[in-house]
Amino acid sequence: MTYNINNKGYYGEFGGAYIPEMLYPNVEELRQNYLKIMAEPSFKEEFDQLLKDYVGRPSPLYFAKRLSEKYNTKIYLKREDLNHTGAHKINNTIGQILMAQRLGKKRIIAETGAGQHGVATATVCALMGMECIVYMGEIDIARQAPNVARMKMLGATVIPALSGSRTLKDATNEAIRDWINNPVDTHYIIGSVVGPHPYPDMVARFQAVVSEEIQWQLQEKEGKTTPDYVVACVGGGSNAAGAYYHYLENTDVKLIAVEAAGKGVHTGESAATSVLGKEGIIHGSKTLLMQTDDGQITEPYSISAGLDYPGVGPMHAHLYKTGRAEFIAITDDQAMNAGLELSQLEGIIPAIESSHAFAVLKEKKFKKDDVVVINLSGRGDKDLQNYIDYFKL
Amino acid sequence: MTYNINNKGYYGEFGGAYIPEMLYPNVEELRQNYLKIMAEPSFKEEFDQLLKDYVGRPSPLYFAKRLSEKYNTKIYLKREDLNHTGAHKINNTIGQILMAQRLGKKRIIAETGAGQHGVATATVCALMGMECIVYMGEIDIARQAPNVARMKMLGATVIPALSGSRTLKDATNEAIRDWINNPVDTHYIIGSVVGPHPYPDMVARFQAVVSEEIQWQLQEKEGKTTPDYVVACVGGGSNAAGAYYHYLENTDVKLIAVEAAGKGVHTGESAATSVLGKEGIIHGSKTLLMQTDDGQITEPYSISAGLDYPGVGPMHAHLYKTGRAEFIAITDDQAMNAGLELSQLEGIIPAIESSHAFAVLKEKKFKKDDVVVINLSGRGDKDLQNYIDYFKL
Amino acid sequence: MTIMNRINQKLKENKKLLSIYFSAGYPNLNDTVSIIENLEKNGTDMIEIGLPFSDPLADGPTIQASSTQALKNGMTTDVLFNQLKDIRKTVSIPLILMGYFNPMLQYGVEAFCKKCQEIGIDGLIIPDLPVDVYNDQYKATFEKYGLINVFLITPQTSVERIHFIDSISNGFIYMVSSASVTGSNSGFGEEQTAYFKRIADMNLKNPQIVGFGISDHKTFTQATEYAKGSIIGSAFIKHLSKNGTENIKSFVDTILK
Amino acid sequence: MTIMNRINQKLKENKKLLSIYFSAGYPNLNDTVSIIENLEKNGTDMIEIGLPFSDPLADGPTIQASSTQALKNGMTTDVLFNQLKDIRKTVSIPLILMGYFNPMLQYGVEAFCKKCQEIGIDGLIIPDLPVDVYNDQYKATFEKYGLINVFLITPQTSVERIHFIDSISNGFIYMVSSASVTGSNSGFGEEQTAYFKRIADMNLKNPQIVGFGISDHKTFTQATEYAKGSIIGSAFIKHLSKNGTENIKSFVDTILK
Ligand SMILES: Cc1ncc(COP(=O)(O)O)c(C=O)c1O
Ligand SMILES: Cc1ncc(COP(=O)(O)O)c(C=O)c1O
Repeated sequence: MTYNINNKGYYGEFGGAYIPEMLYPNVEELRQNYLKIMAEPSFKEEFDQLLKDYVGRPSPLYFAKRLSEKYNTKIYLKREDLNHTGAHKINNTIGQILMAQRLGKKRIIAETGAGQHGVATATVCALMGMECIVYMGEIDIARQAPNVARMKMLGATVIPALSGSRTLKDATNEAIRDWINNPVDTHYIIGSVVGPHPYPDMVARFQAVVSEEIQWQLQEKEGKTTPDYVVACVGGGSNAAGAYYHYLENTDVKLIAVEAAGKGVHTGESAATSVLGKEGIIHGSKTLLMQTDDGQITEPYSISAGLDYPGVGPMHAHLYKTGRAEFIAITDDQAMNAGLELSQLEGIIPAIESSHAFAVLKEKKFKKDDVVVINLSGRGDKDLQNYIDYFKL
Repeated sequence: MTYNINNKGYYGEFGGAYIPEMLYPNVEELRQNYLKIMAEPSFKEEFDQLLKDYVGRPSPLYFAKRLSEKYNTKIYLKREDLNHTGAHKINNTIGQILMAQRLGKKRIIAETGAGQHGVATATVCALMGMECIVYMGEIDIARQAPNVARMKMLGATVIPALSGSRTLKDATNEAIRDWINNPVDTHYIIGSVVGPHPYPDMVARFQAVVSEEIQWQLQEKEGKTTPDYVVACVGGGSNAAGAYYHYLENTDVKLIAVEAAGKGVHTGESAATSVLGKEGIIHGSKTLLMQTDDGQITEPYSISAGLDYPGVGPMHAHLYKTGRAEFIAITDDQAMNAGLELSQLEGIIPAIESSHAFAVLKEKKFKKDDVVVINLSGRGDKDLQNYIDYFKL
Repeated sequence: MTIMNRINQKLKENKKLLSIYFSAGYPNLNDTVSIIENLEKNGTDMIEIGLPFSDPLADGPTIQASSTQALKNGMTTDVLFNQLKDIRKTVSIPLILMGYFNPMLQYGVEAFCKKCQEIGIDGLIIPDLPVDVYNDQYKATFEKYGLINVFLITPQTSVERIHFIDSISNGFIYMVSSASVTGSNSGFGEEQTAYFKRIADMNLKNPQIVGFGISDHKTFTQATEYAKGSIIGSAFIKHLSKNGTENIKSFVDTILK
Repeated sequence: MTIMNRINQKLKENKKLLSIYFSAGYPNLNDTVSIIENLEKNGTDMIEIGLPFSDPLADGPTIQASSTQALKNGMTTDVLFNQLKDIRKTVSIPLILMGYFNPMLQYGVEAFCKKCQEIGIDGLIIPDLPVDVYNDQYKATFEKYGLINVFLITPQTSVERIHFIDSISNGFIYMVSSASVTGSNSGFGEEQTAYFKRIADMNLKNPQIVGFGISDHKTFTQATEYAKGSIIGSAFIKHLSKNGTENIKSFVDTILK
């Protein structure tokens, strides 16, 4: 059993490239080149240099003393919140912009939910002097206003997605439409481990720097490279993929994937794909997704824009199906409270997405000596208004 | 000639501790202990560990390629914007909270202008489980709303300063009043190199990690530890003090201090202390300050809350008086445009404070081979609304 | 494939073919059959019946909106099959179902194909079912139920790939006029004409029918100069949204003149 | 210091002293002289005339507000000196100027002291001029112009430091009742009484006058049980803000009863 992608672009039965022919040349060009380009020394060098000097990597692995005391276990936080632009998303956009340059592309498009990926994309486009169009659901534009402002400051054009649930799913549809209309000069920077092959694998590889660092950082701190648990929230699944990556095949390391249960898994207002989803095709990939019996994709709900997605990357569908990862669903309320707790115990305000991962601490009992790494995928600056409103601060 | 503090607590003729007797025990306790405590191995270890794992240091020294091309010189950005909480301020608050713990204090107070120091203080108080009260001018509360929200999330109490110009100066007055009222269990975490001795020196030493890193980072990149120029904005002066610190006595390194000219140095709406100020006493320190002929402190103005201060730290007064540093005044408009330029050329949205430092690139011609280090003291998330309004984005 | 279905027969006719697409269940849930009948009666050669999908990412705003409305009206796979169950009593031109893969997958691909055969559907167009997946996994099933699967080519499709697609096609090739989602162009320029000619000159075994951007007599004529026929989608949906199911004749007439 | 000024003479009187503080220029710019005259006439023993400052960081809200108003009214160092130029024609009790150091520094410390002497000011209280700076840099100047500089002690001041302050003082010691900005307490508890007693028991060479938190007869009596006198500030400013310069008598009367 492997938990990595096979040479046909599948994780077990999930993955593939279910794309219209109009996208075939673009996706095929990428598929044929991405591994080759990533292996080029000049690519690696530029990527590593930018991660270090521009993004600020390595991100610390921080032992959360007060949180550990409270939950009577050893909790380490992987501080992706400290990356430039404030989330793990930039690891991927740095990689993809370099990829796009090497493929000779001139124009960049992206979808965004929480806006973090949009900001990360607008950022690398500014850095490289490339045109940038970001699609964002109308609802998300309203609830993640600071990130919309940031994209504009960075010179990007933000186009509202007005169809469907007007959230991430629909922004993705619009981005794909744009790509279909601009098949030659445009690269589509997908923001998570979703979409047609090779995107899930490519994005996972760019995010894999997270678990690569965890290995040596844990070695320094605990004298071993492996934790007992790696916990991460899952929207599309990129921060989780990055945190799991080097541990995928080592089943001593338990993986916990945290999904958004919204107002409750079975309230009809949820985004808990593993519980509610069935196998299907979304955004070019065969995976688990929330859908009607009739195969219509349903509109998800989560307080967190970045988790408000009816699908999950094919890697995660496979991790779920095989039982390699344990999936836990966390409601809005649980997440918000976990976010407040982290703020007040450790002085770190997490993105609401990341707060979902922290809520696991109340749901699952860890042993005193367990080393639990929680991926703190992003900072909460973009979510302040939501927190304030929620807690009436 | 030395540019460091002497053993009486003065930089040349500036500094000292012009404090009411009520503050004497507190300030004296600090004066007698700060160097001793900072030299303790356990203090250094904890400080360094937190800077690394919690703050995310070292902050990168990033070669800004596109900016360098545009201005035809070699520009490096010291990325204090990547620190936890988004500015250099946390270097100091980490140091001071450890100091406060060792002095047995239980309650923390602070003043804040831009809110960055307030957030940095609220953060370390959450981290250490200490009560936190932050004084902030009513005007600043309005123009730096995101930071107010962050302080609340972190469990701090934010008290508006309603007197005077209702900005940083007045918040500082209120904090000092609080300290006078709570002389035993309270430590006052001042946010810049201002206030009575030993604060300016203590804060400068905590911020000195900035220039310490620049030295070895430049060695790696340029094969020498010294730049030709170090450029930093000056409100109270702490980020500049940190960036200059290890270069103070090396006059081969030219220091540039950038002040806020507001609507123009001589418009009456400015905070350009070096041009407009005279020697006097503010917040316990003899330094340059903007005042009437009668010795009343005047109300400063800058679009940037963090530079909107009528004084300057005594180190900077001395650097000005001796000509060691060149002082340049930058207007609101120049700063805002420099902030937009950095955003769109390098994908980095700076704090409006930091934008002032970048505006120097248009004001001063550097040579092609000059190595110019600009201290990017903070990120612009807190200023998005101001940028958006200003540029009508 | 040995069985010659209605599509193959139609393609043999010595004329340029007019094929029309519409979203089933639009403007009203039960308009499907009458639209089909009307189209045939007024000279349409072939019909693509759109099975609406919540996330039609290869479609432009017009078709997307009609899909959304159709779903709101209550359209589902079952409803559509039910509406069409007696269609062959009244309609004899080729009928093609066009839809995204997920609803078919949920229905079960085999069950879906079987049902199509029962009803008398001749072919399928599934934009997001890639050629290789079809070839590896579903070809046998489609053939078992006598269904032609129609593949797309675009101006960006390589010569090798066109030959490959031609080799596995057994009806016609859906030639996308320009790489763009449906409904976003009007009128063809030199570039597109050159493309139509280039493909014509390849002498493929399957005839080509041009789709995307055909909206009137002029574009129909341009497109069919080199190709066997063309497909109109958005323009017809727009007509429906203005005129309802009345006056389909006048729409077809203006195309054919 | 050899010259015995009005403060020293007053301190010799065999009574508990009532000293009153107000901000010059408040409530109206030109109230200064009449307030002083009224205070003396009604039994005040000593007056602290506040020189308003923009940033009075050792003062509570009441005095702060009066300072701000006084500045708005146009009060400056020059204006005050001018108002006071003939004060010794009508007033004979000790007058102390109380203010922050910066305005004095701008005026020039020597010029300031000289002017005080000319007018007949007896002493200065400068909360933010620290003892050692005074001692090192300004003592000679103050003495040259016959001015007594009054230092503060608080409950937190160490025994050694109290002795040091006593040694360099030559009038009285301003004993801050509790470590707090002016006007924030009312009524003294055990802790403060113990502190008053502790200081009294030190038998310092300079008498002590208690300030901060004296607002009425009760606190005046409590404070002067062990001390030579006490200073009222905020309570008197509040009285002024309510009653203007009328009825100063009734205020003083309620304190002394
Ligand atoms: C901070 C943060 N965490 C997590 C996510 C979810 O994405 P993914 O599951 O790809 O990590 C997002 C998406 O925007 C995000 O901003
Ligand atoms: C980002 C940033 N830079 C600079 C300053 C000015 O302070 P200082 O002069 O002490 O560095 C502030 C103050 O809030 C700030 O937030």
